[in-house]
Amino acid sequence: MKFEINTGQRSIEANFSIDSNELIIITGENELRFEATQVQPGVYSILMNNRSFVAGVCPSEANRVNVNGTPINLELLDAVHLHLRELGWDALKEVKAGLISAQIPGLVTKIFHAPGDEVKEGDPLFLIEAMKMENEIKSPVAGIVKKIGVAEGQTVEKGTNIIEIV
Amino acid sequence: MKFEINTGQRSIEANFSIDSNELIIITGENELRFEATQVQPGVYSILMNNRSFVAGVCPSEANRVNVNGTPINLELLDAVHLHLRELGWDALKEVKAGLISAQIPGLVTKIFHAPGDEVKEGDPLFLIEAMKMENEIKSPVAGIVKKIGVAEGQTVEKGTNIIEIV
Amino acid sequence: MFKKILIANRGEIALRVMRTCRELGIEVVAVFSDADRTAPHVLFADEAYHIGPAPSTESYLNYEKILEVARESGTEAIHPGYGFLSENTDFAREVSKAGIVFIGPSASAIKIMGDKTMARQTMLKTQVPVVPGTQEPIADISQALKVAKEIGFPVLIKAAGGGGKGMRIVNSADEFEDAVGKAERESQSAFGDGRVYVEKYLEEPHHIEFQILADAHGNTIHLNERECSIQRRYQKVIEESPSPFIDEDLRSKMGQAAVETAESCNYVGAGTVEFLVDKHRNFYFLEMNTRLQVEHPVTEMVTGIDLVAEQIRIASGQTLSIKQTDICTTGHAIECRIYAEDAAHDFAPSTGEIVMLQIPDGAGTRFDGAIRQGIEITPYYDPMLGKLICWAKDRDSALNRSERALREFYIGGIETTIQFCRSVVRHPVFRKGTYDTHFYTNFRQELHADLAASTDEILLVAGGSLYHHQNQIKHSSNSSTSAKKTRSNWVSAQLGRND
Amino acid sequence: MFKKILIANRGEIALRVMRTCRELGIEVVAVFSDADRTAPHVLFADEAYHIGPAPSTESYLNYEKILEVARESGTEAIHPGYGFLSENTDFAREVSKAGIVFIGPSASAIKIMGDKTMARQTMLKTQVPVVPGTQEPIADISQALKVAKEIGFPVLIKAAGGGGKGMRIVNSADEFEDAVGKAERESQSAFGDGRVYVEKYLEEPHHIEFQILADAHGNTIHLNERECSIQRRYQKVIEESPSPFIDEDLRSKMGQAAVETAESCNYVGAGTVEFLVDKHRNFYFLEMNTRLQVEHPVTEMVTGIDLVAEQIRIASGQTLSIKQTDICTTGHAIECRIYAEDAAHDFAPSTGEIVMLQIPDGAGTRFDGAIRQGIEITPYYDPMLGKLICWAKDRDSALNRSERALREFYIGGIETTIQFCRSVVRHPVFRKGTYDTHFYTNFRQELHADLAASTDEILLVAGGSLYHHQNQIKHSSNSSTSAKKTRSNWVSAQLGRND
Repeated sequence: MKFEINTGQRSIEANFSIDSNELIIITGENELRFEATQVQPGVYSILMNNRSFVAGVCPSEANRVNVNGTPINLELLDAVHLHLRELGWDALKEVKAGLISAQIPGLVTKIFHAPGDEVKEGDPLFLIEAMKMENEIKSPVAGIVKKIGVAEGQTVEKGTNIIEIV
Repeated sequence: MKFEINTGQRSIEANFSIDSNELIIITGENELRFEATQVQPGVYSILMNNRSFVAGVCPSEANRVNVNGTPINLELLDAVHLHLRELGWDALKEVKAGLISAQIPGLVTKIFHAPGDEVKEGDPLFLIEAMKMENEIKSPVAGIVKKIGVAEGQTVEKGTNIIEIV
Repeated sequence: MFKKILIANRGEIALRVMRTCRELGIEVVAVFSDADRTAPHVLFADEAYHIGPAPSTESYLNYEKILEVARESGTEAIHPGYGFLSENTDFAREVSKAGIVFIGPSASAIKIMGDKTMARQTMLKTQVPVVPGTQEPIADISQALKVAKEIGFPVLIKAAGGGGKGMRIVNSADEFEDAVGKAERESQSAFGDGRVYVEKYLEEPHHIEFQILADAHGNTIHLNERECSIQRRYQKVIEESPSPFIDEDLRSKMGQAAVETAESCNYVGAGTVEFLVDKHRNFYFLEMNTRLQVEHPVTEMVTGIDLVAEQIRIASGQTLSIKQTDICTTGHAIECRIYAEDAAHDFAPSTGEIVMLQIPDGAGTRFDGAIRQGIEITPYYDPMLGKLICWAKDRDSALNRSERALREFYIGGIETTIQFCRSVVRHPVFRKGTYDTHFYTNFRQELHADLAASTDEILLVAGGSLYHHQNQIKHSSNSSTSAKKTRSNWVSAQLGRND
Repeated sequence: MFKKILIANRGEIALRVMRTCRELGIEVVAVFSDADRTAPHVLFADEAYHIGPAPSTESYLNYEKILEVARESGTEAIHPGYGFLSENTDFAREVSKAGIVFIGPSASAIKIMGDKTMARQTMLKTQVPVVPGTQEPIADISQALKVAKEIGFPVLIKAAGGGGKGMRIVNSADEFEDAVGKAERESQSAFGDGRVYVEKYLEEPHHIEFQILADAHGNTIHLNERECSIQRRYQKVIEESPSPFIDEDLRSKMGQAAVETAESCNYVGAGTVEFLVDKHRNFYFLEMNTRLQVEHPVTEMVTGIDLVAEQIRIASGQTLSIKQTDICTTGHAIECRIYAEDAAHDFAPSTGEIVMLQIPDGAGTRFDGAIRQGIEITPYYDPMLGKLICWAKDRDSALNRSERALREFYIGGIETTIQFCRSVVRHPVFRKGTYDTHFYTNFRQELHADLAASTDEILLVAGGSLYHHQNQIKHSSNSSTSAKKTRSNWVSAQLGRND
């Protein structure tokens, strides 16, 4: 099956096929034999043409893989997605927009906007305090604040929706 | 509930009762508050009157507990067992007799006896090779060999019955 | 010597202190919050006492409760570690009142050095240089300009409110008035306090600190320097000893100044005197930390001296067993701080379960940490997981060893600064040893680009792993086989193959 | 310098060698059997190749296959570690024939020192003393008695078949004939070979070995001794350097003998010359090991020299960078071997999953191992899990550090020798440093009693834990809650409590 591996900055096309316990990856003129064995749930020992890697799939973010310690954000786009994109749909943009939730559990100490405010990409949205540090969360998109989900001073769990921007 | 903790060499009597998340252990004139929290399956952090221990329950041997690294073989005898013992039944002897199985996986290189042989306690029964070493298994009881479960040269799993002595 | 010590702390420093106690034959008492019932320091200790809920204000900062535990357990001395109560004068005083030894300096020394103004005033009475500048906020612009001219341009204008905001470098007299005005307005809007100070601007400054030891019998020595110029968000990331910038002559002068600083407040115990050193090798007193420092292990590695053991000996009233002339250093040590942070996302804290852990080891490789596979990293406390300290016979070998150990370090399930430290350690300027406190600001983009750099090979491994993972999960949820079962099948398939 | 090295080994020594390679900027190639697909050495390596089924005869000893991998991967040199192929002359020869560098001595040096008789004959041509005795089995009893009288009583009668069986100490001439007869009969029934030798009996012998390094340019040096007298079943358990028994004068004499031994077979590389030393401080050549020794880290810790790096430099043709006069040792190092064995049951091998792992760390604490939480210890290979090496400024501190680290070491799920090592380290005779090779035999009962000793407190903890475990399991199987779920509930209950 044809896939595109896309990090936002760069992309590479490859064809994946399964041959018993190996994955055959064809990219350009190279054919690679990829074999994964689970070490711990979500952590794999990879041998790709006998090169050894440890790859960890991030439990909280589906599209983040840590290879030999380096975190890589990527989209694995199959033929259907690639076709959709040709029709103008952008998977990477899609995931960025909409709801902004707490990426970490903590205390929301400050919210900079009220519903109806216009925000630019990169504008500070709110402050969340965790592990003795204050973290400023910036807007990933430009738009209008539609809804604020929490009040200042509220403790939130990871994933709690804070602000919706449309 | 009344219990006897018995290692074969020594024993101690104690009364166990549950008080919310603690176990109250009364032994002689002492009352101890015992609290266990699981660290990994079968491994507990113990606080007993605020003294800290790590206790591991052996996955393969039900009556072996490792406390701060020291392995302790023990019987935990409840009131029923204690009463049975007064009537002449010996729980510790009971578990020793009968079937002798492989304590480790390996290769059975030599069996010293045939069915019908008389063996004394401490007589060598068979050799099992594992991790480059030969291990001589001695008889825990005196008796007559009733049955041999494997042949010389056979590879066995842990727990495979090798010899039955009656 | 004490028989029992309570460690009023958690995490790596609690373990660090306990290790030395046990080597000295001293029993250790741990305290823990709700979040730390099975934390490494609890499992390690001889005794452990619950002191309250997870937030530190209700547990590790609750000193009445900690004193209660100290009394109940028959503790003879309390080691505060760093952070939490370690520089709290009330705590130090209350501990002493309770007839328990506080392992640290006197409450008065903590107080003097804990207050920046008081510390500066104390230092002005000594021979130790402080950064030249106005000691009071600017009231009169012409008076301020006069001071600026005395100091010599460039000068720095600093907000009374602190932090980096409102800070301004002024290169000549004619820019001065305008710059002060701007700084005042910025400071007013940021802190609601428009007052500003004038201070000498230090070019290419280094953050260099000296470890000192002082006993109660009037003996004070220093154990050479630590170079701590690799910082981000005013927080140290990598430290080393010796400093690649300091020569023997400067070392000796600064060491003498550090000793004089400690003597100026009748310091007893282990402490750290921090200096700024400019590119002309002028040095200025910055502050004194009246406790054990996070980065103390680099000094231990090059001197062979156990600083916690020395703290305990001093606290028990013993005379220093070493003289200044006994201090001799061997080789080079580098410390990398490993935080539970996502370097790629502005160092946001990362929480969750450590699903896999491989801590580097081997010759000259020390990890002072408090983590374990299966443990949950909670948002309640400092995100530092531990410190990797690599020692080798010279700086190049120590760099190579650090890079090897960082490559070997695997923490699965959460994000950490392991790779960020690797990017620093292999950066040509760091390797050359010609960096200053501007290093992170200057090379920020390069460092993050290096961190994000991925070859086609790495991308394919990432893509293949994701594909494999998703298909395995799909497969496993379809057939409702557990993860464990899936693994066994997979391994069996492996075992069966025959090349 | 090499760009890529293959390590023809597994376990801790494979990791140990890889660490140094990576610090030297050399890529590492691992080989693995079916049982080791996810073993630490595979995860650590840059490349990894499957070489066969689990039994070592079909994988780690299959040198044709390993050579094939070396060629395929473009390896420039092969490090054999210890055990497996490290002392196999055919392998050393085949590697060289393939144009690959064998990191070790020449095949001829391996051959000479690998054959006890050849080694002894070689040594008789030098000034190095060997244990006096007959070189051929006893043919004529009167001739043998003559030799025995020359040697001086007590003498030892040893079976040609080897091992401990048939061995006899003879204290005087009139016991001699009778003893030889008995030994012959015992040896005949044990090995089917009745031939016996006569040898000097060494009183209170010490097993002392010297580390040597020799380059291809005629330079040979020694790196002082390791004391290896703590053994059981002829296997070393604890080693230390320096030896508490050896003085400077003897060290220098034995070091010279070790260098002469290496030179006698034109040795190139790292090697170890083993000696027996009796209570009168007479020393005798025992054998030479032509490879890296398990216990090499104690030498590294006191000398600061990376022996694997030296091996690689020598193999690449470089001249030794250090002279004999450069060798200077600091402090004291003790190594404890951690085996997957049940000390309480005659050191039977223990297999299974490591369900929990806490490896000791901190200043002067090194663990050379190859284990991980969740890994399965299989019955296929050597049961050594790794080696704990503790260094400190003197022997007492190193003993305290070892005891602390062993207490901190937790391996759950299998039995290990951690506690046995603790019993040795705190035994008064070991602490005093007055032990010899009879230590284990002499104090066996005391050591095992110490190991089995349990206070009422420990018994109650064990009983309470068993009760808690059984009730938790009962509860969990009744309500069909998973272990994970049970834990969460339990922890929640904990978190909720408020003292």
